[in-house]
Amino acid sequence: MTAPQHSPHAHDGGSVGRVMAQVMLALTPVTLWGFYLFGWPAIWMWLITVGSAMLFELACLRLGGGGRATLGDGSAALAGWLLALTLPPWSPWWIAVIGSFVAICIAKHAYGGLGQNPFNPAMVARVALLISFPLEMTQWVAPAPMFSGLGPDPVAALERLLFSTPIPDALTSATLLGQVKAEASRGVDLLASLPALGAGVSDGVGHHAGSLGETGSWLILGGGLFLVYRGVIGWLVPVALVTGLAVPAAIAHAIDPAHHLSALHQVFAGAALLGAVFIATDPVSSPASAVGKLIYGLAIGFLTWVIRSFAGFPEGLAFAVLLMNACVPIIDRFTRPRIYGHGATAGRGA
Amino acid sequence: MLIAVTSLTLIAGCLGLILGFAARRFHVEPPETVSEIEAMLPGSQCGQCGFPGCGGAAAALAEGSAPVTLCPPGGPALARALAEKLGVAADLGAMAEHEPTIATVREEICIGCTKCFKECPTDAIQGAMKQIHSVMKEACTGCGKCADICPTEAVSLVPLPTTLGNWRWRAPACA
Amino acid sequence: MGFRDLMDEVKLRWGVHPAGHKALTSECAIECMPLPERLTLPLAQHIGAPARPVVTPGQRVLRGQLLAEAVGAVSSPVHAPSSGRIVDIGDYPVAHPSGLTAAAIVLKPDGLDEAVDFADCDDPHGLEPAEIARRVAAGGVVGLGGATFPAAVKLGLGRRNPVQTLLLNGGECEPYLTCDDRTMRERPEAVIDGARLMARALGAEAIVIGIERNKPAAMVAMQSAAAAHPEISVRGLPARYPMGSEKQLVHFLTAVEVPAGGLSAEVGVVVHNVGTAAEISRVLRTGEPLTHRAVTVSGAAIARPTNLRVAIGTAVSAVIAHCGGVRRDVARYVMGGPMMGMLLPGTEVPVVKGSSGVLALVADEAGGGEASPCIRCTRCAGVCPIGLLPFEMAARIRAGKSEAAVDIGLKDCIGCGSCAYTCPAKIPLSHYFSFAKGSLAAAERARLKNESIGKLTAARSARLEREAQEKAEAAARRKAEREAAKRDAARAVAAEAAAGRPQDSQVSA
Amino acid sequence: MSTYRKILREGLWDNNMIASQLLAMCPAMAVTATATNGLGMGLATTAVLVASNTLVSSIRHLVPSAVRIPIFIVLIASLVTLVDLALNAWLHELYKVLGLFIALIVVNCGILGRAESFASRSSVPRAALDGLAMGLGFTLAMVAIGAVREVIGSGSLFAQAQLLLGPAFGFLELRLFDGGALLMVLPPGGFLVLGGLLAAKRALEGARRRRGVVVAQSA
Amino acid sequence: MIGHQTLERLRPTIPFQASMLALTVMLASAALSVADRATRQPIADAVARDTRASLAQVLPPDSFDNDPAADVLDTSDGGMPVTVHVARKSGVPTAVVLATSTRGYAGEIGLVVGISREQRVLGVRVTRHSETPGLGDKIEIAKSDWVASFAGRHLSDPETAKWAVRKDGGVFDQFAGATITPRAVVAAVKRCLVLYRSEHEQWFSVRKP
Repeated sequence: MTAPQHSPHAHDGGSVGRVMAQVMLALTPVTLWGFYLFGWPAIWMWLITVGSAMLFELACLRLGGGGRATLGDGSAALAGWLLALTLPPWSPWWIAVIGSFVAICIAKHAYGGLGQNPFNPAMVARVALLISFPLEMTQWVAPAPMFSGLGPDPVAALERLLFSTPIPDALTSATLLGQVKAEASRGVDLLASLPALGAGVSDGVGHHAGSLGETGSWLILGGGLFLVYRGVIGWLVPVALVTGLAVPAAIAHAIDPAHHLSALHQVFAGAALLGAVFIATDPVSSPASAVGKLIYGLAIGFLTWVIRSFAGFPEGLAFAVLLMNACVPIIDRFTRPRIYGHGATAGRGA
Repeated sequence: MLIAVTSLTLIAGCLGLILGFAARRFHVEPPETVSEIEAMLPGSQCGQCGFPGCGGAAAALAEGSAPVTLCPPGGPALARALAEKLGVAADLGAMAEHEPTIATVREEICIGCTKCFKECPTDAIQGAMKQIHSVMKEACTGCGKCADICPTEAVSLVPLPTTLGNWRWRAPACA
Repeated sequence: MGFRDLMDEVKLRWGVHPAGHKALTSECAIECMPLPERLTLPLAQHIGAPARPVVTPGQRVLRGQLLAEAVGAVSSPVHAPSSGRIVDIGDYPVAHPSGLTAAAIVLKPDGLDEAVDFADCDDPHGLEPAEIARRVAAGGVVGLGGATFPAAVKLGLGRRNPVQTLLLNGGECEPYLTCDDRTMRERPEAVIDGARLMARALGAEAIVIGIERNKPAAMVAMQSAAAAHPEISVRGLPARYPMGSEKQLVHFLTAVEVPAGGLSAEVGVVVHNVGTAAEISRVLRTGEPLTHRAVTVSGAAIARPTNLRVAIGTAVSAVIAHCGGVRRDVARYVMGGPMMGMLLPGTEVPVVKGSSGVLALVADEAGGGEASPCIRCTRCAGVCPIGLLPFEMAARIRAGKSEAAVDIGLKDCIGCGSCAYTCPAKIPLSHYFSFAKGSLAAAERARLKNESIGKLTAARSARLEREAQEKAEAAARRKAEREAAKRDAARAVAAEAAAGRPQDSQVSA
Repeated sequence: MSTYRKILREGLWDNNMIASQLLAMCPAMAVTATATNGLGMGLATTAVLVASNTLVSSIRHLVPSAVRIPIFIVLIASLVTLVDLALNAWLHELYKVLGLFIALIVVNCGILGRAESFASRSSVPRAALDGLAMGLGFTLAMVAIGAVREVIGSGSLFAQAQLLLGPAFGFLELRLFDGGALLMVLPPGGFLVLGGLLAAKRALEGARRRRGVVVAQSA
Repeated sequence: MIGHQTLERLRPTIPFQASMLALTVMLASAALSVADRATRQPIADAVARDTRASLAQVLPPDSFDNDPAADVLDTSDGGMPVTVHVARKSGVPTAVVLATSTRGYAGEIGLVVGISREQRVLGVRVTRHSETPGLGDKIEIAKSDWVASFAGRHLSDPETAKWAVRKDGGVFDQFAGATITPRAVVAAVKRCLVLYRSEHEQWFSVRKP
């Protein structure tokens, strides 16, 4: 006789694949916007990243005995997709492939595969790339929208990716955060430098340099609302993260506007929103309880602000996420939900 | 140079005195674990572990030469307790393979010789001379001494029967 | 969704909204099912010690006759649902996922349905509380919601703890099931009457009847039946699973939590099912014991889903056959509701006192499927009515650390299955918990056995010692006797010698 | 197996200071950005280890247990300082590369560990051999980690070998490609490679065990 | 030597323990003292050889006949200590080498800057740094000949405003991806030239044997 099935004899019909598919659906608008904004090299880069992520997943599953086929649930494709969105849009092919390797083979499968990774794979990959290849990872390109003729055609774009052709000076640009950091290190304060840079960043439309998926702020927010509505993610982490970033930024800006960006710039520039909606909400590497999520989100936001403001790197989200990933077990330990019938409010005294 | 050497030597001498006193003051005898372990074992001296009695098993456990899963009557619960006591990891995988067994007497063969119940370490077999013997389920450890000594092979070990009372869910298929 | 539902949604942070499937049977009045060919009456249809048979095979019994008596404090008797002959007393398959058999009395009805004389009672409200409990116990009433705890034992709780409130559970939050709904709609007076009798037995001043708001007709019926009794209030419950779980119901209706490991009576509340209340009313007024119960027969595979009043002991196959049989491939037969009910090993098992439903589910309804790794989405933690972290407990159990799962609340788990229902990775969380609870119980049994073996061994060595000592003493005694005898003999010889016969003595020397 | 062979085997493989005991992580992470540095550090440590083991073993009957640890530490610290001074005076070029790390040898728990757990209970030749084996095992692991980090991190192998081993060994230096993943020469790279090393050792031992099982079964 | 049995008896006594520790420390410190004496001179020689070698990199070999490594005076520039080595030929100062340091991207960068009497840069070398490998470490002559671009420069060549990296409107290259390191080096060299212009009279007036 086969083992008897345990109750419940009903299921709400959800599946991991469906969760992943909904996240992908939410990512689609901002990704398409990125494709439009940065043209064919960005499309090729995205394809290479996602494709290599899936290949590495397949390889790791095979290596691990191939018993559990988590390839079909889309988790690897999603990790690759998220990684692609945080890369400079015209990154060469090997950046994409090494990034996928780190994300899937090291950050995910070395820890035991889906659900076992303490750190967000896309962020591990991004940080590993940033530290390893600082040059390539800070090669930003000015928006060269599709059909505008500014960017290369599909074939030229592929060649560019495969042969790592340097980006022509005319097309290079800097992100707002990078520029601010550079100017500050020269001693030029924000009051002098910002007016020339800040335009177009804080409106959230995203017509400025940045990684593939971080610029279209409103589209990210729209995707986030969709996910919250569908119950795929909670609202707590994104809101806490933005709060944790915006509040210290606003205070610092009020005290010293010459050296601290405003809250609006902090939130809309860089990867803050992308991270708040799609990265920090990764269930595997975030805390379980509501209080834990609140602490987690606030701390990521605050650490992001600290790193952006006082550390050597212009953008700190990835580091902040990894730091807090490391804290998740301890957060979980101290924020367990109260069990019914235990503790002070149980019994007659309630 | 002389000053450096002398002062260092003096400091070292003082520290040596302090350490010497401390070593004497805080001296701790190594804990006596064997008797404590023996107290945890069933004490039926059934010999299923391969040691001469529970005392031998306790000594082997204390010096780490025997696995904590050595005692079939104690089962996984005892193995876990022993592992905790000895501060080692309990590999209960081997334990699970050992199905609990119980002695049964085939009444048509039993000649009522009383050898088995004289041998039984837990007095689990009841009966008297020239009478059919029966086994008390609650007391039988499945040690098999009775089966070994039975002249007619009327006593044998069978797996403990599953009833609604002791049936339990198996582990789900691994996901 | 009304305003109060909306408020409840915000207030309650647990539970799931499984598809109800109640429309299949909610408009089907409870119809009486004819007697089957055979009735199989297990001796353990309740929590506690199995009943002891008082009849013998071949004996003819009448409807309502006691077949097996209660044994001990927590137990319940079994009565004959109809007149007929006892065919056998032995082991038969019962409704249990293991597929194991259990002791049962098999009765072949003779179709005459002759009854014993029942001691009916016109004014049960005039009875002493203890007498009410006694008659409920004698009637073999157990919790009909599925828990099957002997009802009288629960009525006796009022003697140990002051009970202020009797909660009547009309939640019926399990999908498919509508027998409580129908009972409330068809026999509201019986429910109210039974509730008042129970309150009297308990010494409770207030009766609160909680009904999920997806049963408006039952609500109306109960409200009108309760109108004459100011101590009874009928309250709407949000339709959410597991609202009908005792702890959740108590907390929602009284804002008091039942302490962990404790009984609700400790906080002055006792909970009974509405079906139990209706049966208690009947048992007390007519004197007839519990021999029939309302069962919802449903599921997409059932040709004609309905509610039936079934003689206890009727085979599930007979029940399904009465409902037109199955019309689609059945993935699982389930007794009870789909969330907590038992998978049936086959349909040749009897309906028992706790069987609130018989479901024949097709694959689409039953869920299941290959489990994939946990992604820590924490939905299970979100729906857990107890506030546990099911994913973490399951992870610990999977790693072979059931004790570590106890540290984070395994023993508080009520097994409602909400976590497994909602898990997108389809991890059999409830199964993990049952497995762990089972192995912990087995370990506990082993520990107890180990202890008793220690005692037995000590007793044996004491006995052996004693025997050895006795033997030694006996030997010593014998030796002493022998020596004494020898001495006596020597003395006799000496005396003889002294008495003169020197020549003899010289010879012998 | 003779005890001497066993000591060698323990030090080089079975009980390798880095790959089995996970001791001496500080130098293992800090110095192994290049294979040359790993080799230099490994050799310096080996020298100290042999000397300290020999010394500790030869005075083992004189040392009361209450003060043994301070005595061992004093001995080790003195030896390290001697090595430090000697390198500075007579191998100055190498000292410029390794100087910062020589002092670290004092706190290399592996050395105190061997003194405490082996040398203080063994005869002088056995202790000296143990020091040599442990030191060489350590050197091997350091060179392995350094080589991997160097190749991936800076595209070279045994860069500046002539500083350590003299101009005759300049041929060791390889340039494979330009650039490289910086992460690997930074501390995280050390951990990654260490993880890889541990995994590789386990995999190798597992494979050997399986092979052994197969052999035993077929025998 | 004392016998084995005596040793066994003595070992657990506290005075013996204390004196063993003291004896060890005494022997060790004595050994170290001796070693220190023995190596002091070789170490000093080696250090001087190092200094000479680094000075030689920024001084034309025929421009001096003294030992600039020994012809030293210490000064400071805006808080940064500067060591001045004077090169002389037949007693006449021909050039100086300023050994100083500046704050780079990741810690101190040590520099030697040779300056001729014409206030031109003779050469610049980085003596120590901890800049990011692959990016900031191009200031090493072994990695890039970037520092050679200072040779022959003068405070007015380029003009003061152009003493900066290209990104800041100057004439010196920055490295792709790293601006802070070259910026710091350029500024430090410029500071050395300014310091030389204002102070060299005073340095040369100090007569050294």
